[in-house]
Amino acid sequence: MPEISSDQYLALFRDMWRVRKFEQALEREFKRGKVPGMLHIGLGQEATLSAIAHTLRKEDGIFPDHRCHGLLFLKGTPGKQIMAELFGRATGICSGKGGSLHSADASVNNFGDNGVQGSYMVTALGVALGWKMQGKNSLAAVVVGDGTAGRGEWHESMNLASVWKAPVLFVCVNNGYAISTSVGASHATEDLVDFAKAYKIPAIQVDGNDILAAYQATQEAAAHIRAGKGPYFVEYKTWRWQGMFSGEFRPAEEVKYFKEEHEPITMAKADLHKKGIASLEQLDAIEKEVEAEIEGWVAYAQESPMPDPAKATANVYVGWEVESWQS
Amino acid sequence: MPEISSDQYLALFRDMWRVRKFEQALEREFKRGKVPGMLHIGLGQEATLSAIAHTLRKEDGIFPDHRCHGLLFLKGTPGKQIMAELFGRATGICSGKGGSLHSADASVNNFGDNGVQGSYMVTALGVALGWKMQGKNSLAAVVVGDGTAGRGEWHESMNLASVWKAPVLFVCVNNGYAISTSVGASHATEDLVDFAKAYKIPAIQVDGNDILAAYQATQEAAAHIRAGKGPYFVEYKTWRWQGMFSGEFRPAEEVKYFKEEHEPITMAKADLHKKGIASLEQLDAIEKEVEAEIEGWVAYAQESPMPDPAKATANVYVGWEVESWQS
Amino acid sequence: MAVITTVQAINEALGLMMAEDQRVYCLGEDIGKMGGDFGVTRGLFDEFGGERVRDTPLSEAAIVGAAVGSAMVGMRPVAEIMFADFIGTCYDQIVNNAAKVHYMFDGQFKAPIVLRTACGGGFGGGPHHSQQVEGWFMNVPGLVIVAPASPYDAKGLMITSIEDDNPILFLEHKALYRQKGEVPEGKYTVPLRQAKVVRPGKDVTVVTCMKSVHDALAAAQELEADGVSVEVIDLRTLRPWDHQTVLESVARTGRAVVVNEAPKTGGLGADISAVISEEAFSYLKAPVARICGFDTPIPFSLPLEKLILPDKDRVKQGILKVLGK
Amino acid sequence: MAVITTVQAINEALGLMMAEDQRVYCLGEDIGKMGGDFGVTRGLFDEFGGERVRDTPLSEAAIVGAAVGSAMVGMRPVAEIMFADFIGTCYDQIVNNAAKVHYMFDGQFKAPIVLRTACGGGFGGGPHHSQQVEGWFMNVPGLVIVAPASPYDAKGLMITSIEDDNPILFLEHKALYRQKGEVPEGKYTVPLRQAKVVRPGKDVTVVTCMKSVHDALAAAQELEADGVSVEVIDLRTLRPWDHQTVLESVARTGRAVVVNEAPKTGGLGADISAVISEEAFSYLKAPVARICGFDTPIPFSLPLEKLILPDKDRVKQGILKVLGK
Ligand SMILES: Cc1ncc(C[n+]2csc(CCOP(=O)(O)OP(=O)(O)O)c2C)c(N)n1
Ligand SMILES: Cc1ncc(C[n+]2csc(CCOP(=O)(O)OP(=O)(O)O)c2C)c(N)n1
Ligand SMILES: [Mg+2]
Ligand SMILES: [Mg+2]
Repeated sequence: MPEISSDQYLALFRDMWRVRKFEQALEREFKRGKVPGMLHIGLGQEATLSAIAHTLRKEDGIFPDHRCHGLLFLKGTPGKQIMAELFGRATGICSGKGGSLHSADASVNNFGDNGVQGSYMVTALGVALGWKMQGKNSLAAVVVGDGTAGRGEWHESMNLASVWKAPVLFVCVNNGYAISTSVGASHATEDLVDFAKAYKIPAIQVDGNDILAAYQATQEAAAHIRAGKGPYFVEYKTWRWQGMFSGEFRPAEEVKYFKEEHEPITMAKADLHKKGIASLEQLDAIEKEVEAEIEGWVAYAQESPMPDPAKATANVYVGWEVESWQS
Repeated sequence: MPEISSDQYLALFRDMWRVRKFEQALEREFKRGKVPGMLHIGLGQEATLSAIAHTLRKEDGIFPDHRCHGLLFLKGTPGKQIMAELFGRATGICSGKGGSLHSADASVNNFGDNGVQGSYMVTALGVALGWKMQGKNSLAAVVVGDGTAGRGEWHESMNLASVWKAPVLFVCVNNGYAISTSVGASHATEDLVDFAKAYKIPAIQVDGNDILAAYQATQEAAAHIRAGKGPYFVEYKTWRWQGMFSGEFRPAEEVKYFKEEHEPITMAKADLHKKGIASLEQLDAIEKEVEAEIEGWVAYAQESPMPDPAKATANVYVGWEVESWQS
Repeated sequence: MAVITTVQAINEALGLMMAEDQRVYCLGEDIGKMGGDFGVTRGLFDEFGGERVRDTPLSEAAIVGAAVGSAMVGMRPVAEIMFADFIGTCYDQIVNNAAKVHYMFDGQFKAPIVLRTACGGGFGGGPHHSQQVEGWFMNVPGLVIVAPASPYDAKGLMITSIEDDNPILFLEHKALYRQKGEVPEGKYTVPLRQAKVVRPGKDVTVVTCMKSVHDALAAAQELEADGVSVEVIDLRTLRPWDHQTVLESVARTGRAVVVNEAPKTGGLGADISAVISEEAFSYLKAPVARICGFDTPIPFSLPLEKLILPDKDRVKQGILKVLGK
Repeated sequence: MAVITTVQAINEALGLMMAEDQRVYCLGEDIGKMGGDFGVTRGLFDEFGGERVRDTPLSEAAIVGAAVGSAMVGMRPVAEIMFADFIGTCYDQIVNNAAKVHYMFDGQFKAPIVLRTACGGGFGGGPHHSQQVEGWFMNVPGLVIVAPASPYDAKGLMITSIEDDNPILFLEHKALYRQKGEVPEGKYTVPLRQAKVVRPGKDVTVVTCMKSVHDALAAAQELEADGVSVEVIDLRTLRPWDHQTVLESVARTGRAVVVNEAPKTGGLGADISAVISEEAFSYLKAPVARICGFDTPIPFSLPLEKLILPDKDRVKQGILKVLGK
């Protein structure tokens, strides 16, 4: 892998901030009761999302998971339409019908995520198969958490992706826990690359908080797939800030390590500075710019109207009205 | 592993014949229209069934698969009750309600097989878990074909058996094909032990047509489980005579090899003779005895009455009548 | 017109559509060289090759997932689930993905898949190879359930289903596979969501589908001798089903019998009976009768199975009951 | 009597039964230290340990399989599927195993499992975290579906369900989790298969369950002022449901409204409406009305979701309609 350019590194860095600021704004608005439903926040995993986004081309597909709000706009959809979707507004990318777990954008090959963890792994297989049969050179990336490795679809999708040499990029965000259950308590191994290797899928494990390492591993994986050699599996070892529902349940040491010592943005910033790519002021300016950008999206979402009631019964079938509008 | 005794070897041999004669009689009666429904025959796989049967104790559980009619009686159920079940008669072990794919016998811990391939793998996990929680030293053996390795339950059961150190004996009958699809065309590997090893489950591959090898591998596996060390996976490489529905589709060479050169009963017979354990006359006598035994079961089944009509609506619920007996 | 079996009729439809449209392909277990458990895809492998007549392992969730995903990017998959009873293993894929992608993504994607599967009892298949499964999916908006009762409809409905943009569960009753009927060569369509009056009558309306259509026709035939005129409606699409044809008929006859092979409680028959009673209330001269399978799993032994499944005689009884005879 | 929430009521039932019976244990995702997504198992891990309050990975098929297998050898598992919407991932396990082992093996085995799951909409959960799933299982003989509408019933029904020998799908409506009510301390049971007349009335019978019971009660309350006397029946067991209580009521009132949050077509409401119309035909003064969810998936945005789900006002409209007002 050649070293990446300064511009590219800075772009990766900026997009980590965009994810960070997006999630923070979203969490804030959620707590203020502006965002309905449930929310799974990707704070702490910014490097993985930035690495994935900068590897995928527009013609590649993405199946984001529940912590991938960041990927939704990094894939190319205007961020305000993503934010509006999460607010359930008419201007949302799915007119407010999908929400946090179902924000797709066909125009950039974002296939939306899925509230049923892991089920979309076989859908991604199907997209990859379809494109392969059509002679396209696109790949389908699917983001899966460590907990999700428990699902039967994990096995079915990996096995068939291998047999069919389907262009599937499995990007596994191993943040150590499902909701509260640790990866080692859930699975026969803590290293999910082990599960991939059984299917003869090339697999690499990488520090998901190290943006350059994450980026380069993802690039390598994509290159392999684009060369027609079949699926690839990248496991990012990372950590999420959000302890989910029940508050913090993880050892204080672990929390400190990941939030302070091994925190992806801080590490990247120090490295960019050390390498002389940008001054601290320049780097701080990026943060400020991003913040303004994201708050603009929040304002847009908040000002957007609620969906047209007709949307509630539209698109159940292609071309037909639903059966019972009224009783 | 100590060498087995002559008596034990002869018992293994006799049970291979019992499986062979049972399946041949069954197939004959099926073709004569006496056995309703569908039938999957275990001819050619006699050594695997005999090895499993001689390893399990009465207190161990068995989840047979669709080619395991032989195991049903080898586990301890009177053969005539198994035959009668397959004929759909009142005297069958499930009063004719289960048939070929659902012949259970609670009294000998045969949990019946399942028409939905692989689904019972997690049921076996549950039996093993239950017994473990109860402090019993029983194991639950589950027979799975190579084709069945495609199912999501394969993954879920193996992963959890490993995590829970559940006493599950996975006995994988790899006969090279699902119905018509070869194991290599279905799976990322032809060696299904690879799939087991990913879960850190000790796994061994053995010639399933070599009764001694199959028996010893199975014994080793059971000893491991009985020592409280968790699950074990045994893969028998074998071959089934029946080309299923569509007639023979496999290469003539392969057919010849497995039916003539590498045929389990012929091989065992030659070995028993060579080792001086029994004369050819003695060995032939075993075949004759078994044949008479099995034909007795066929006669019993054929003479048995059809089930009492009340059985049709009995046992839908425990303790309740069904909702609609009549319209 | 050739006289061919339902298997051949569906096979013709698949061959025709694959030849016409590169996007159409088949996938499923042993559907390739072997042509499927029931021979429905026979010959297609030789004609179109293994890429388009694609064997899969026993991975039902992946079969449906692959179908849906490829459909989302423009393919037209026809997936086979060998026996309908196995469809529980991919239920989530059908209900939460296939049936919802169009709606939840606000029309951006669609999932034009056809999911073929062999259903129905009567041959000693036992509890896991005999069930009618439409009742498992009747409460699932977004899904279409198609179920032909004749070779003619089987071919026409398959062609329409492949061309339709919605996810379609296509039920093939095993008892009808070898049944023969006149089938035009070449391409023709049979509309979705339109029931067919397969026998006109004046005294009572029998609403049914699949194998039970033939039981109903036989019952009607026998009752004709007794001076009873029975109208038989074959729903053909089970969800969303054709309220209009059924209600018009009941408005004329004033009496209805709903016949469905699945267990009575909570099945297709319940929805039909409810709609008739609610919407044709003032026309009804007698309560609707449901003639269905008993509320039991399917037992293996043939005499037991025969007991729990509806047949011509039970349909007759139902008709006589609503006639007050 | 203490006034506690539904969550606490179920929690009490679980704690009580686990203390009393060594065979009872819980399994599911994050039910251990964390106490489950909704806190239903909170504290049980500390009291009974990780063996009996067993965390699992996201392996829904294995959760149900482990429950069924262990039940077949004498355990009494209470398994949690976090959201009812996910139950499609273990549908085969429920339908083809849990519901059938007793029948197909002629009574040799039974599967006394309780499968708890959180269902229902109204909080912006979107298409995969909001559904009512009883309609997916109404056509499945052998399965019991239990669905409490009050903390009192939640505790009593949970105790009865654990003690019962049948496989039970226990539906916990999320909108009722924080609802409070009087609940006796200690052990008591509420019978399965018995509906409850939660409000007696003379003019019309409303048959419903779960959250909609409260909509119906509110509607009844408001209509009382207009001189309309509404009887409200809470089914409590949805399958097999209590025909007798419902039919007796309709025989008295002559009018029925069936209220169900799930999509109208092919759901629980269809079976109830059909049975009423078939069995109480001569008593009915007006057609049965079904007030249900629209036939759509559940949209995320709150105003859209509100539109498709039944509420007090729609129940009122339904009542007025069957009264011809
Ligand atoms: C099939 C299924 N089971 C359970 C859930 C509930 N659930 C949502 S997120 C989650 C944890 C997932 O863990 P992991 O894959 O590691 O992702 P993380 O949240 O750690 O990023 C669970 C159990 C679900 N959505 N789908
Ligand atoms: C879930 C499921 N899918 C498909 C089938 C149909 N089926 C029955 S046996 C079989 C082949 C199984 O192959 P394998 O496991 O290798 O066993 P073998 O028949 O070779 O012994 C298939 C596809 C089934 N019963 N269940
Ligand atoms: Mg995780
Ligand atoms: Mg095989």
